[in-house]
Amino acid sequence: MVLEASIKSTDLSIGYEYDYGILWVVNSVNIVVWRNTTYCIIGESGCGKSTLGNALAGLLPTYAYTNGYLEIEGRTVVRGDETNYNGVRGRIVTRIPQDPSSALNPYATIGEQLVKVIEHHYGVRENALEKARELLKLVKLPLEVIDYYPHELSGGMKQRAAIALALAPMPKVIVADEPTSNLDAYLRGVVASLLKRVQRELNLTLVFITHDIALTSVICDYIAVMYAGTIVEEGVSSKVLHNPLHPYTQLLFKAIPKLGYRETLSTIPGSPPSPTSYPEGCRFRPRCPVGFSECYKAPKLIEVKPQHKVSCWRYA
Amino acid sequence: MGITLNYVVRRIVLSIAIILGISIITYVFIYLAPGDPAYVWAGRPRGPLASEAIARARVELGLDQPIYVQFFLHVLRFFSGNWGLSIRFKQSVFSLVMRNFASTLELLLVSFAISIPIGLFLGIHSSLYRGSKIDAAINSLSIVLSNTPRFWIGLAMLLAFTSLNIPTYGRISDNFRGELVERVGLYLVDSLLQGRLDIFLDVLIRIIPPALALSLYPIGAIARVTRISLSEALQEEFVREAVSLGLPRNTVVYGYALRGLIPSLMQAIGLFFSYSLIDAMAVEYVFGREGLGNLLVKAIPASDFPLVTAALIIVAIVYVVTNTIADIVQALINPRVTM
Amino acid sequence: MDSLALSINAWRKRVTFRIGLVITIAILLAGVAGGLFPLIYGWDIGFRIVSESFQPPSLKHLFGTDDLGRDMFTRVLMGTSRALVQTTIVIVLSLFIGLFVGAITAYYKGFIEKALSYITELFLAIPSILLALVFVILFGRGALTVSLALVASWWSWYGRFAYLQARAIRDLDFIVLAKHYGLPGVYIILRHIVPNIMSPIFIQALTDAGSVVIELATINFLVGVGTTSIEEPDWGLMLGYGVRYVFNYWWIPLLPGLFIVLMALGFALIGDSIYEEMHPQLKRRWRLWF
Amino acid sequence: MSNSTLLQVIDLYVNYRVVRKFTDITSRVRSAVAGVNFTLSEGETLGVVGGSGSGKTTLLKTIVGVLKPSKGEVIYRGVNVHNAKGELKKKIMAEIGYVPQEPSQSLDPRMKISSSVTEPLRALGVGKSDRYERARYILKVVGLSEEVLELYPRDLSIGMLQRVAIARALITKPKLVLLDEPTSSLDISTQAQILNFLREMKEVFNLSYIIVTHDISVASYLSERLAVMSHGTTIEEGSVDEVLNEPLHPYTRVLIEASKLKEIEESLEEASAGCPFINLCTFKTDVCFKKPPPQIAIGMRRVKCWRYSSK
Repeated sequence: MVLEASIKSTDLSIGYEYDYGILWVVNSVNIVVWRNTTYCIIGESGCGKSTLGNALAGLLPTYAYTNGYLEIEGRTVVRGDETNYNGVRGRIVTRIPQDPSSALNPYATIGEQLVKVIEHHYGVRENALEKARELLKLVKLPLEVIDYYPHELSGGMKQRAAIALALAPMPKVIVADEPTSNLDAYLRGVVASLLKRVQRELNLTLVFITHDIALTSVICDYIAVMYAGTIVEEGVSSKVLHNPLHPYTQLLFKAIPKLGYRETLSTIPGSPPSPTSYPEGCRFRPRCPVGFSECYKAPKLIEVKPQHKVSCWRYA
Repeated sequence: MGITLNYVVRRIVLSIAIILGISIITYVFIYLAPGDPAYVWAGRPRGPLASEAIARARVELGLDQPIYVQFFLHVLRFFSGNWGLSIRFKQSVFSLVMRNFASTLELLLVSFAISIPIGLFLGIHSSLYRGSKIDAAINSLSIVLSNTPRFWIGLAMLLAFTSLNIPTYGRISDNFRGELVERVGLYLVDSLLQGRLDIFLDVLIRIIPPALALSLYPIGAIARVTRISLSEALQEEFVREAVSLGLPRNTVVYGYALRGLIPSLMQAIGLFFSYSLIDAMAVEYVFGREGLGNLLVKAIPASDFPLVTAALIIVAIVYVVTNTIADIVQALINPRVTM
Repeated sequence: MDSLALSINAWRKRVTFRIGLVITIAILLAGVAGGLFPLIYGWDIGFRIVSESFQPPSLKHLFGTDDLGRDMFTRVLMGTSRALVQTTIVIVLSLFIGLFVGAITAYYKGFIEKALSYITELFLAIPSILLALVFVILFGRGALTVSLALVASWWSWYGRFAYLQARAIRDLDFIVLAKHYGLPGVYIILRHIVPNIMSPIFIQALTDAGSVVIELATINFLVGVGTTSIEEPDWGLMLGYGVRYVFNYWWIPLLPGLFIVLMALGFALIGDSIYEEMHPQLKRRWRLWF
Repeated sequence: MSNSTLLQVIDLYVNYRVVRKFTDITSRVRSAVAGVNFTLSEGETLGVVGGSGSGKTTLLKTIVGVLKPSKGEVIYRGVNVHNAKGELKKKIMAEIGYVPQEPSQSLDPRMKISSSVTEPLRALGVGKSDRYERARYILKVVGLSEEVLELYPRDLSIGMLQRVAIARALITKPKLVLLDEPTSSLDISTQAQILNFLREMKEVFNLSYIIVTHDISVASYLSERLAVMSHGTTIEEGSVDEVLNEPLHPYTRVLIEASKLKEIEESLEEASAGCPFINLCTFKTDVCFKKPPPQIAIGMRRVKCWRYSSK
């Protein structure tokens, strides 16, 4: 099977206007996401993963600045400081929101919202309702939900409804931005399995953004680890999860409490830097236990093992 | 299972309670007012039979009763539309006030028919282009508009239109006054009902300048409220979601963001409407139109307290009614209403 | 401290703030001048006949003279200091009452909340002009009476605003916890609720100063109860009195109105610029994601 | 002494009224907490696991006395928390600390950290200098420098805010601290710091915790006993090892499976008149569809499931 690129970025940087110029929160990201795979971006809050997700979904506000290239399904959406998502947003890429209770229109029933989207993209009035029912069936929601307002649904049901809505325009790429935070382990697993099944059934490309590392092993084919606006490690999920190379990834995995594990957790000293004061060179240097003099220069993301890239001088 | 009073019922009960509260204040007002109402009622009698006539009037008015009975009678009369006789005009206060109120209402309705679309248009576009020069211009304009005294602008307009020989003084030309048959009380409607286009045009020309002067405040205020609340609504997550689904701009702005704002905008407009009543009275006075304003200006020097209170109670009732309607509509539209 | 930083930002970035500040300072100076006139030129300066009546505006009489031949500009300046004092009384007192009534309404859930919010609603419904008349009957005519009457009506506006603000924060954890520790209601209202709700209400009050001026002028324009005699140099009264001359001597009713506009505008521009600074979502250049 | 009972929660119900649509004439009573029972010994930690909407925050707020129960009792060292008055109440308040969910909301943004942290002492009537001395001491214990006292919440990171919130709960020398989602708003690396810190505090002050969280691994890291909560009630309770190794309830089982990163069966979410977990269960019988299951005690464990009722 030949892998085709669905998303391809070259030196993509994204920044926001603030009081003293431009604050670059995503720096020189080079990623390739293959078609019909699940690609996870993990990282702590403030590392730029949501901004990257917004760039993929075409939701960057106009006060955002861009640099580099981003291609989605063969369409160039970002070229230098120009962005053009016309015909891409909705038709090709949609997004699953973080908090479905604020992302569903509170003034319309689930059915109305689905029908509006289907009608806009496919314009078949009679079939729209039929299609909406199919979508609900796909995400395993009872059909009477079609007449419910969002506030009448439980948390898990809202998230399913939001997934149905994101599938309604029949996109090729779906960006899921932390869709499982605040759900319990069971519902988190359910939503992840649902997404995985939908991705397989509909041949979608799924970009899954999360800080929940445990979840990624369930659904991901590829994993990218972000730290302070850069991707520090990327590769096939089994390799990254079981044999992490970057010191940050290694420490991060050790800091997660595991079920039944009672030993004292190891911690990463210090706290993540803010975009206003990224350290020079390797951005993990001030917190890194194994850093050396090379680290004052910025490392590049290089393939050190097959399908496993890392940006660290120790492997250069 | 607990029984809850329906929201609509509760809102109506509350507004009746507020009107009752206002009637208490008016009672206090009339009670405190200088002069003896019985003396006035008896027609300011003089001579040997005066004290007898006053005593009779006192019984007729129930002034010989204890104070709580008097108050009860007052409330009863208040709600049955018996608001006494005007001292200055020697007519029923109720019919006098109602006739003049129709004129004020007509002016207000015309001015809001002008200001609602303009205000909404300005507010929506200001918020869509916020941070830009258009936004700054619209915002400054709405601040200037809502902070100019309406009666003063009215005065300037009166002067301007009159020097251009456009008749704007008064509500209707004297020639037509006898010819118009009053049915609804709103001359614009009455003239059309009668099929007299010439009267309609005359009334329209005379109503436009004061209505324009009056609409300055609501235009500015509606534009500002719309701008602020729409800017907030456009930040909401479900609007972003609609954008991410590829829905077109108009659907997102009007169908998603603005739809949720309708109740609160209605409430705000209701508030501006009742605030504009006092302005309407002042503008009316400037343009020499009959109405509550002119009534008030004539009634106060004559110490015509029943008339003054009645005219002002109308203002309060309009406030309560518009707010109640806006609240109820809000509850009807918004599925999220909780109690 | 916060508001100072906001004001500095507003000054740096907003032309409207600078215009508003210049206008307000000019009005304040005019008010001071108007207040000093009687001290310098004697108590009857506003009533003195200085020239022939109905003189059009000239260098000697900037705003012309009125029907009795009094200098309009002097009278307008005196009206300015009067309006400033009245506006300050109305805004400060109603802000104070409204803030605390609103905070109390929201803090004590249950009966007190219901009762106080109905009372607030009731006062919102009563036209200020009616209250002004009631107060005039109770306490006699005069500027102070009408100012207090306006307070009696105006506070309800801030009362409701403060109530809505306080209701939004009363269930936040820090207030729930303070209540749970057993701290007295007065402490919680003063230390937690009021400091957290006051800044938007302060800005609203600053913006509202213009409306107060206009409202005062409207009341005096219509019924003139805010003055003890028709001679007093009050803006509203001067305009109301001048209406009859509008066709022949336009400056008599129209020129004093300029000052009302300026004063209302000055406060509104300042308040609005600070409001804009406080709400970044209004500040950003932003055209949706299209 | 260490085995004596510290807290007893007996058949606790917390109801609230809902009006579904504004046109409804009647309101329905729903229970946020519906029949919770557990006993906590001194020095013991209970982890309560449940998703959003399971009533866990309401449970904590009721135990601490912020909310009033509709039915049932919370007994702290033989005293009913909700009936205590005067000095006794103050004593109980001082001995039960509470750390709310959002550190950014639990501190007044317009108040200096020093005033916020000493608030519980102010309520107890402690003098000003004593309060500050105690605040300095407690900040040192939680690993923050003294300068923090003069700062405002906006100057601190969210992890530091959480430490301050915990410091405030500890300032009255409590025996029991209730933690509402102590790590859900934190990053992974900060989460580990706070979890280790909570363990340390427990040893230093010989504390008991009740930790409410949606993350079963966080709960099991800190606790000796585990309660699984759903639909307002604790469906299973027992020691951590028992519950993790041998879950009795189907919901507990899927929770653990999900945390062990196995792909799990999706199911329709539908609450029936009977047991709400029918869709998860492979042992369902007729009675499961009709009546909600009772609570059944098996040794030191408790479970709500019809399957164990015959035993």
